This record gives sequence, structure tokens and C-alpha cells, in this order.
Amino acid sequence: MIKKEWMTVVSQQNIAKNIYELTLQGELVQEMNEPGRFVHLKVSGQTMPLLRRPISIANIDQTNSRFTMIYRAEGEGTKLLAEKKAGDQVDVLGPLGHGFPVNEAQTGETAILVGGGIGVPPLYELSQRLNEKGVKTIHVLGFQSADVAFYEAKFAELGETYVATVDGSLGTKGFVTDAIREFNLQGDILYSCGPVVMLRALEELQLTKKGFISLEERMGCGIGACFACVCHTQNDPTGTEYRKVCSDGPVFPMGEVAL
Amino acid sequence: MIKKEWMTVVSQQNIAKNIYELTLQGELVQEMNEPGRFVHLKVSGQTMPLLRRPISIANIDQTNSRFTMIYRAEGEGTKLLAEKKAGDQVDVLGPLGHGFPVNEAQTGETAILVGGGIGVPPLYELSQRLNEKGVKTIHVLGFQSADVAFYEAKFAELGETYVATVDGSLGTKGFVTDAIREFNLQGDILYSCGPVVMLRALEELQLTKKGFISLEERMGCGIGACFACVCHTQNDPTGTEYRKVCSDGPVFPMGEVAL
Amino acid sequence: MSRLETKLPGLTLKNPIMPASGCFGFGREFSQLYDLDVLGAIMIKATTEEPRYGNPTPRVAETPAGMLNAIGLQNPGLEKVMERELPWLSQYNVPIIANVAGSQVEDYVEVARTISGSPHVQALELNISCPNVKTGGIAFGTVPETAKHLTKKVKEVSEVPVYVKLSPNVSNIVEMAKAVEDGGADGLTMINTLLGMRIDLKTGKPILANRTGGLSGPAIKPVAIRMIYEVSQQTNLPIIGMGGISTVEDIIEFYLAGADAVAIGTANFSNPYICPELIKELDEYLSANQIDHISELTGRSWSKDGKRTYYCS
Amino acid sequence: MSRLETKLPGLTLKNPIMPASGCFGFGREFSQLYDLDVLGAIMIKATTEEPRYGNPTPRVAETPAGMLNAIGLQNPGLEKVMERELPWLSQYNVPIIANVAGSQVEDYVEVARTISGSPHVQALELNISCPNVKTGGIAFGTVPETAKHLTKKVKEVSEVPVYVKLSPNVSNIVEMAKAVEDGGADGLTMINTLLGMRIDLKTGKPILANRTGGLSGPAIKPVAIRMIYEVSQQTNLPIIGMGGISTVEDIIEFYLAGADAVAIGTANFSNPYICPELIKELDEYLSANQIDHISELTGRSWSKDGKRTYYCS
Ligand SMILES: Cc1cc2nc3c(=O)[nH]c(=O)nc-3n(C[C@H](O)[C@H](O)[C@H](O)COP(=O)(O)OP(=O)(O)OC[C@H]3O[C@@H](n4cnc5c(N)ncnc54)[C@H](O)[C@@H]3O)c2cc1C
Ligand SMILES: Cc1cc2nc3c(=O)[nH]c(=O)nc-3n(C[C@H](O)[C@H](O)[C@H](O)COP(=O)(O)OP(=O)(O)OC[C@H]3O[C@@H](n4cnc5c(N)ncnc54)[C@H](O)[C@@H]3O)c2cc1C
Ligand SMILES: Cc1cc2nc3c(=O)[nH]c(=O)nc-3n(C[C@H](O)[C@H](O)[C@H](O)COP(=O)(O)O)c2cc1C
Ligand SMILES: Cc1cc2nc3c(=O)[nH]c(=O)nc-3n(C[C@H](O)[C@H](O)[C@H](O)COP(=O)(O)O)c2cc1C
Ligand code: FES
Ligand code: FES
Repeated sequence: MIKKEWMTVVSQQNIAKNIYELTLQGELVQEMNEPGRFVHLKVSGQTMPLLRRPISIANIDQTNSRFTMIYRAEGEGTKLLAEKKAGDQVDVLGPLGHGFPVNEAQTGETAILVGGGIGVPPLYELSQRLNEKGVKTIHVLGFQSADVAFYEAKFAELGETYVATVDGSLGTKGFVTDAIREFNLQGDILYSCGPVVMLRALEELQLTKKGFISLEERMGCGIGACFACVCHTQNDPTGTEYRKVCSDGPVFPMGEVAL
Repeated sequence: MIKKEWMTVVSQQNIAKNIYELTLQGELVQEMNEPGRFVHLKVSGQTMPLLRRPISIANIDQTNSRFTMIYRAEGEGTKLLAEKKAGDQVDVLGPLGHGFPVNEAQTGETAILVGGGIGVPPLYELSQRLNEKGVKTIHVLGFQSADVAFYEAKFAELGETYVATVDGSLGTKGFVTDAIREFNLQGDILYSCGPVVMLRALEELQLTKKGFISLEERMGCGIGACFACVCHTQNDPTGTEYRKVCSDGPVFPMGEVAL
Repeated sequence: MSRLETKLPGLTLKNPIMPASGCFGFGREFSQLYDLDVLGAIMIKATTEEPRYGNPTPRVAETPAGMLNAIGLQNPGLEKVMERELPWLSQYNVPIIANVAGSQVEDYVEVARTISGSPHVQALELNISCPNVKTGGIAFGTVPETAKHLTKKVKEVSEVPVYVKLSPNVSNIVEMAKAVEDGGADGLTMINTLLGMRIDLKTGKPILANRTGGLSGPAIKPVAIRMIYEVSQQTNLPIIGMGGISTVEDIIEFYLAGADAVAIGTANFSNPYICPELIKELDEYLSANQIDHISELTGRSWSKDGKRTYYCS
Repeated sequence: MSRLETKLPGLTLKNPIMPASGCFGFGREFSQLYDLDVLGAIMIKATTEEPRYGNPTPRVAETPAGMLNAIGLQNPGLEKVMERELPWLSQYNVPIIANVAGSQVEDYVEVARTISGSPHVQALELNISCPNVKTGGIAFGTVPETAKHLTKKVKEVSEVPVYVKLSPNVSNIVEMAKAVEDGGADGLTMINTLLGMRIDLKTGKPILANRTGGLSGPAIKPVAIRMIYEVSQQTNLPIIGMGGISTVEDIIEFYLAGADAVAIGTANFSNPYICPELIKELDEYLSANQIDHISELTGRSWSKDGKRTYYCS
């Protein structure tokens, strides 16, 4: 069930250039049952910034009623969020949307998890769940450069991990698709989150039979009521078919929505 | 000289219902040379609240580069100000305006200081300076009720002090003018700050030959540039004469401006 | 009698607080968060004759104390609204105000005729002010004669009272209000969004794919208050006020200006529980301030006795 | 050549940043805070033929991310401005733009004739958009023909280029811009304030004694950007943009929309050092982003090559 709660900051850490890892505690964590869903944060009790910010759930710890997000402090809202300290409160609405279906991968199969930039975080909870189920995970993480890269070691603990950076300062020089080609990575199922150009390139690659991708879109309500975040479906002759990223997604089966 | 400085909160204390005493530290204090002047505060580094808030200087401690304000937390801005804790920074513009002329009182004379509500604070620094100069001070402080009264003891240390409350919960029941009549207070010079109705009543009372009153008005710039805070002068046949409360005032000789 | 119960043409409201059109869909999503029965009414998303996909994304952008939207009237079309949304919503005991849009007079008339015939619809809200569609929209909302004509045509076919939603993007709001009053409108809703734009510094292009969009939220509240203040003194129509409401103090301000009920738009996004919260707080506010009935406040800023036209007796 | 130097009709500016009219008086107060020589220009407070006291107080109120003002054109009158203010200001090496106001055409013409004859005035800003005076003002700013006629009359007598200041309280801003262009305007300044209001909950009455006032500050920025975006594509006049600017990013946004220079109003109140700070930061921003000249950005949101009409060569 969707809930709104003032959750308490357990810790906030700067883990790469402008990248923060934020752990919150509260009852709402008990509703978090799927990797790839997101929360909608009001970063200030004041009028501004007005809108909530959608941030993916990166790690769920139900035993301690904690969850972790990883985000880039860039605009007004995320910069304010980065100022929160342990003990501060944050207004959280969630969990929202539909996440990555773990059940689509069978025990013994290999899943390729491809993340780009701040699309990497939701794959962390996903990878843990796949591994728990006995699914082998291969991780391909793409970043601009080494200074904004994060969680490579954490992913490496869960399975083979490849990194690509645009400037070549870490791992393969180029994009995630370059790393996939370089190491000839193969698997049964693909899970991905990152910029649209990356998702499009992956779709063209046709690496696996099955795949699930997570989209980003600017949001109003975050719950499906305002039509801010829609996208077209593929193969829609009428042009009026749509999916809402916030409530139908953010995760969609590859091939379902137009990129 | 007017300066803008991020000053540091030394202490913040709730001294009566919704009434706070805030002490700040910084170089700007060295510019504070007169009682009755004010500072213009930006209570948040964010866009909102947009405008600065004018608050009187209640006590100046140049040795320690500190000054104190007393204010009522009522609206958006002052409520935010009340949340500041020791060590926090506040954006201060000041000192602004013209204050109470201490030199108008001669050594050995008696000054009557009449304050109403949050008009009381600037009289505290004034009274100290008058006493230093050998002027005897009588204080008449008016409040709504006992729970919002403050600084009676501090004023009592400087001279005779009378309190009036509208509901009679402390001192004389009624207004400051009632207390003045009840105790038949007399003096050579009057200094006053408070609501316009009070100032008007005092003007009618003609208690002393000389008097100085401090006005309040909603402000834009606080430095005399925007014409937000003007008032008419008395005996102005053209109707175009004016004074700016922020830069010509807030203190005016009694009889100069129309109340 | 409750302090909040309010009677307006076609509408008997438990309380005068309702979600504004376009910020609440057709109620399905919010029904997962709270019981819609608590609401005074629901203004559903604009309905057009044919289904519309609307504008490309991005469709929203944030601004100082406000937001821009250019949804472009996305909706499933008249038929699906009649068959699916209205019957579903009718399970709740809450009046439905149907927001009607179109590109030409005939579209409006067609939608109004059909949707006003639904047993689930208590009133129409004529959206003559949507800034986010290429054709129609704007002229209906800015030219008095055009607005009057449209109102008349819709009134001829509507089986329920018609509220006309005014655009703030005009030189003279009173003129517009009087024109639709002449056209036979039963009430006004105001204001719709102000036309605005934001540019992305990284790309150098407008953030919204549609380039311009409608500005809503607290930023526009002073404009809404001013317009309601002016219009309420110059027409006899009841006014459902909106534009930046997010606190109970805002609601009181709208009433003092001249509103007879209020709608909450953008604030549903920052706090999806805002409507039930405000309903509760408004009741408490009136009680704490010894106000017997909310309608006593209507128009108090310009009339000693308030307006009191739409008192709930 | 500096990245910031800007040439506009009648004006050679060290940089394109200037205080907006009414937010800077005649410069005296701010001259105590910093050296006015750093400014691109100064737009002085509106001048009318006779001295005006303006409206009763309160004259300002705060709103979400904005403020309302109803000063009512208080000024010492033409004679004193000519004799006292202009000669005083001329000690600084900074162009003066004189904001001209009136109640009828003759007033404007008279002020324009005299003040444009001052050796200290480089351009006029025709204030046809002040929302805070009872007579005149509004019609000049909202009726295209009236605006055009006024512009023509003023142009006939003015010895310096005439910029017309547009009101945002209109249905069609492009129409207004074209009308004053037809009337012979040399440039546009936009936008003036949006008409708004706030009510005091304690008294139930409007906070401003004048009841309504002009809304300025960040809240109105999206409206300003939209209007400049529209107008810059449809006229050939240079535009001095204003409305809610408080950061260097805001300035860039105004340029991308189509501005050729910018003015800072309300932000002078929250931070009296804002103009010199922005001048410095703008230079740094251009340097950091390898932009050779600020004018390259003008109109970039709608034209690949930018507008570049008023390049400083
Ligand atoms: C489902 C989903 C999950 C996300 N998960 C993460 C995550 O785990 N970590 C992370 O760093 N970022 C994530 N993002 C992106 C994140 O929402 C934006 O970076 C953030 O909203 C930007 O806010 P700001 O205050 O920095 O920027 P501003 O520029 O101040 O934002 C202004 C407005 O634009 C919106 N906006 C700006 N950029 C984006 C964007 N890229 N996507 C959506 N809205 C945007 C903001 O939400 C806000 O409404 C996610 C986005 C979505 C839709
Ligand atoms: C010269 C001067 C000295 C003052 N000294 C003191 C003092 O020592 N202690 C104290 O408690 N108060 C003092 N005041 C009043 C104080 O400025 C207001 O109470 C305060 O600005 C209200 O801000 P807010 O955020 O609580 O209210 P809001 O309602 O959020 O304020 C909104 C706007 O209205 C203005 N405003 C509201 N009420 C007043 C008012 N009474 N006077 C002027 N502007 C107002 C605010 O400054 C702001 O611009 C003084 C005022 C002036 C002019
Ligand atoms: C995302 C969004 C969608 C909207 N869609 C509609 C609509 O379909 N029909 C309509 O009449 N108004 C629409 N509006 C306008 C609102 O109903 C309301 O008039 C406006 O937003 C001002 O109120 P607010 O400031 O409380 O949001 C929409 C507003 C927003 C923010
Ligand atoms: C207090 C105040 C007084 C103003 N006086 C004038 C004026 O005399 N003449 C004029 O053309 N504009 C006047 N303006 C409008 C500003 O010049 C400017 O157009 C408007 O405030 C928008 O810019 P901003 O948001 O940066 O303030 C005034 C604005 C304010 C806030
Ligand atoms: S954000 Fe409102 S529908 Fe998705
Ligand atoms: S507040 Fe601007 S002149 Fe006094």
C-alpha cells in the first residue's frame, strides 16, 4: 500500500562526486516488496521546492525498517536533500510504481543487469534478490567518468561486474554496450535502468529473449492521476495508447513502450 | 555604515509566549552607534520568504561584537527565525534608519520611556544609554496580558518601571496611558515605540515638551529606495510632503509626522 | 446543519472543498489513498469527444512556488468516460463536476449534451481556458463574445447547471465573467493557469515539449484572489475559487475575496492527502473562530455583510 | 571587447544588467552601498509632471515567491528630477533611462519632451503599464491602438530613443508589442507587474491600502519568459527583460528566451548588492561556458543562431 510518512535519516554519505547515499528509517519500509519501485520525496517542509522528487529504492532492509537511496545532487531539490543529516526528517510517499519482476528469472539462469549513471541504484536491490533466488547476475555499469562511479565493489560481491566510462577513466572506454561487446556477455534475461539512449541501444542489441527496462520521466503526482509522465506504446496505430511511467512503470517489458 | 553580513547566532531563547530573544555576533555590531535603529533580516537562504524582516536592536554589546533582538514569532518569517539555533547563520542588513537621540535629554533630567508590545525592545538599549549619561528613566510598558510580557525586571534595574496589561493580568489594567495617569508620571522628555493608537494617545496627552516616537510600516528595501514605507507629515497643506520610516525614521520628533 | 455544507446550482456539497480538474484524474488513484466520500465534490479531468493522447513529454516543469503543465487534455474520450469512469466514480457519495473541452463549438456542445445526460454528473465545468492545446481553447477564453456564444450553445443542450472556467490570461476578467453570465452560465470557476514557460539551461530549449504551459500553484494565488475579488463584486454568479490553495488560510482568503467554494489543484501533488486534511482543518478553523457557517466569509473583504448569495439554509 | 558590453538604441552599456524602475529610487541610497559605476545602466523611478505622494500605506505585501506593491508612482515631480536627481546621478559614469508616467497623453508628452532634453538622460522608458494608479495607466497598457498612439506622440517629442514598458495583464502580448513597434518605439522593456491582491485574515480586508497591487519577483518569472519568447520572435525591437530575476541562471534564461539586456527589480530588496554580484557572476559564467559574448545567447531557445540583432561589435 502507498503511504506517506515522515521518515528519519539514519545516515547520509557522499560516495562519489555529487553522489549521495541516503538511508531512511520508518514503517513505510514494510510496504517495500519489489526492487525497482521508487519513492516520491518532498525535500522541504516549505513551499519550495514545490514538487516531489522521484528516487529509486536501492536497498531494502525490512528487519531494521530501513531503506537506502543513491542520488545525484544536481538541482534545487536534490541539493537540499543532500543537506539532511542523521536525525532529520524527510516526507516520503511510497512505495510507488511497478518494479523489476524477479520471478521472470528462473533459478540457475543468468541475468544481465545494465545500469547507466543514476540508473544503477535500483539494480542493487534487484541483484540481491536474484542472487537469493539462485539466479546468476552479471553487472554492467556505465558512468561518465571514474569520479562519479559508485557501488562497483558492492556489485562485484554479487557477481561478475564490468564498468564502462565515457572518458575511459575506469573500465572499458565507451558505453555499456561497448563493454557488453568487448566481453561478449550473454545471459537469459536483461534488466536495465538508465538514460533512454542507453535503453534504446540495448533494445537494438537484442542480447536476451526477455528484458525489462526502467524509464524516467518528469512527474507531477507520481501516482497516476495527472498524466504528466506518459509514454507511447510500440506498435500503436491509433497513437492514443499510452503507459504512465509512475504507475504502470517505471519498469516495462522490453518492447512494450516506445523509447 | 550599512553592511550586510552573515552573523552567527549566539543564543536564542523563548522569553514569553511567542516572544524570542535572539543574540547575534559579527562585525556589523561595530556600526551600531545609536539606540532605536533596526536591522533587516533575511531569515532563510532560500527564495521564500522573499522579503527581509525589520527588527529593532534591543541591546548592543560592542565589546563582544554581539547584539540582541526581541521579537514575536507570528508570521512565516519570524517563525522561521525562531527555529535558528546557536551556531546558525543569519543574513543581516544594517544598522538602518535613525534612532532615538540620546543627546536631546540632559544629565539630571527625567525621561519617560513608553513601550507597547514588541515596541518595548528598542527602549532597552535607549534606557541603558540614558542612565549612563545620568538621565533618570521611568519605564511604562504595555502588553496584552502577563503571558506575553517581558523584560520588566531588566527595565526595573534601570529605573522605576510600570506595567499595564489590557486584561489586567499584570500591573495596571488598561493601556500605558492609564498607568501614566494612575501614577501621575511626569518627566522632561518622552521616548516611545509601539502601536500607532498608543503613539496617538501619547501625543494627545502632551506629557512632556519634547518627545520622540518610533513608527512601524511594511517595508520593501529598508534603505529608502522604494517608497514603500512613507508617511505624511503634520501640517502639510500640499499633501505631497513625506518621510520614509526606514531611512528618515523609524524615530521622529513628536509632531513631525501624521499618525 | 454543518458549518461546511454548501449549496450551489446543481450541487449539494457536504463541504466546499474539491479537487480541481486535471489534478485528480477520474479519482481512481486517490481512492487508494483515502475514501473519496469525504470530498465536497470531484472535478474530473477534461473530457473531449475523441480520446486524446495530449502533448509530448516533458509535460511538467517546476517554477518558483509553482509549476508549469502542458498535458494537452489527455483523456480517454467521451465514450470511455461515460461507460467506464463515471459509473465507477458513482460508487462514491460525492457530486461529480464534468470538465468539458473541445476545439470548436460543436465539440463542446456534443460532449456537454452527452455527459450532462449521465445520471452521475451533477454539473458541467466548461473549460474555455486551456492554454495547452493548439486550436480552440484560447479564443474561447479571451474573447468575450466568443465565450458568451459558446456558453449559450452549451446551456441549450445541458441537462445540468453549467459553470464556466475562466482564464486569467486576459486584460479584463470582469468583462469575460459578465459575458458568460449573459450567455446563461450558472456559475464560474476560476482561475485556470497563467501561460508561462521555462527554459532548460543545459539544452537552451524550453523544458516543456509543448514549449509553453500553464502556471499553477502558490505563485499564482495573488492573481486568483484579485480576479475573484473583482468578479464577485460585478456578477451574481457563484464562484468556485482555485489557484494556489494549499492551506486553510488560503481557503479563508479565497472566501474573503468572494468565493463560494474552492478547488485544490497542484497541492494534490505535493501532498496527496491535502483535500481530506483541509476539510478537517477548515471545520476546526471555523469552530475556533466562532464562525457559524463558512458562507458568512464570502466577499467579506468588500462587503460588510459578506455576499451570502449561496447560503446553505 | 568585453563579453558583457552591449549596444542598444541610445545606450552603450558596460554590461547588460541594470536596476529596474521603482526598485532603486534615483540611486542615492544604493550609492551608499556600492559604486554605481559598475552598473550597466540605471532605470530611475517613474517621473510625472507634478510631484505625487502616491497611495496610502501599506504599500507592499509578501506573496509566495513574490511581492505586491502599490506605491502609486510617488515621485518628486519633473522639475525636481531635472534639477536635483539627474545632475546628482550624472556624477556616475552610467547611462540613465528615465521612466516616464502620466494620466493622459499630454502628461506623458510633456514629461518626455522635458526629460529627454536633459543631457543626462540616454533613453526613455514609457511606463504604459503601471497597475497602481487610478486613471490612465491601464488602458495605455492594454489597448493596442491607445498604446500605439501614445508611443507616436512621445516619439515626436523625444530627443532620445524610447523604450516602451509592456504590461503582462493582457490577452495578447504580441499584439501590444507590434502596436508600439508601429508607433515607432525603439525598444521594449518587459514585463511590468501582474495585477494581484492579498487579504489579511485578521482584518478580512486587503493588505494593501490600494487593495490591488503589482506582483513581482520569482513567482512571475515563467510569465516573463513566455512573453519575451513570444515577442522576440515577432518584433525586431530589442528587449530589456525583467520579472523575477535573482540569479545568473535567471539572466541566461531571459537571454535564451530573447532578451538583449536585463533589469533587476525586487531582488534588490532581498539583497541590495545583487546587481554588482550578478554582473561579476555573469562574466564568470560566460567565461566558464566559453561564450565569447552574452549576445550570442539571445533568442537561442527559438533560433539556432540566436537573434544577434543587437550585437556589440
Ligand atoms: C522513477 C524514477 C526514479 C529515479 N531514481 C533516481 C535515483 O535513484 N537516483 C537519482 O539520482 N535520480 C533518480 N531519478 C531522477 C531524479 O528524479 C531527478 O534527478 C530529480 O528529480 C532531479 O531533481 P533536482 O531537484 O535535482 O532538479 P530540478 O532541476 O530542481 O528539478 C526540477 C523538476 O524537474 C524534475 N526532474 C529534473 N530532472 C529529472 C529527471 N532526470 N527525471 C525526472 N524528473 C526530473 C524534478 O523532479 C522536479 O520536478 C529518478 C527518476 C524517476 C522518474
Ligand atoms: C522599524 C521596525 C522595527 C521593528 N522592530 C520589531 C521588534 O523589535 N520586534 C518585533 O517583534 N517586531 C518588530 N517589528 C515588526 C516586525 O517587522 C514584524 O512583526 C515582522 O516583519 C513580521 O514578519 P512575519 O514573518 O512574522 O509576518 P508575515 O506576515 O509573514 O510578514 C509578511 C510581510 O509583512 C511584513 N510585516 C508584517 N507585519 C509587519 C509589521 N507589524 N511591521 C512591519 N512589517 C510587517 C513583513 O516584514 C513581511 O514583509 C518592527 C518593524 C519595524 C518597521
Ligand atoms: C497537471 C494539471 C492538469 C490540469 N488539467 C486541467 C484540465 O484538464 N481542465 C481544466 O479545466 N483545468 C486543468 N488544470 C487547471 C487546474 O484545474 C486549476 O485551475 C489550476 O491548476 C489552478 O489551481 P492550482 O494552483 O490549485 O493548481 C490542470 C492543472 C494542472 C496542474
Ligand atoms: C516597489 C516597486 C516599485 C515599482 N515602481 C515602478 C515604476 O515606478 N515604474 C515602472 O515602470 N515599474 C515599476 N516597478 C516594476 C519593476 O520595474 C519591474 O518591472 C517589475 O517589478 C518586475 O521585475 P522584478 O520581478 O525583478 O521586480 C516597480 C516594482 C516594484 C517592486
Ligand atoms: S506523474 Fe502524474 S500520472 Fe504519472
Ligand atoms: S522600505 Fe523602501 S523606502 Fe522605506
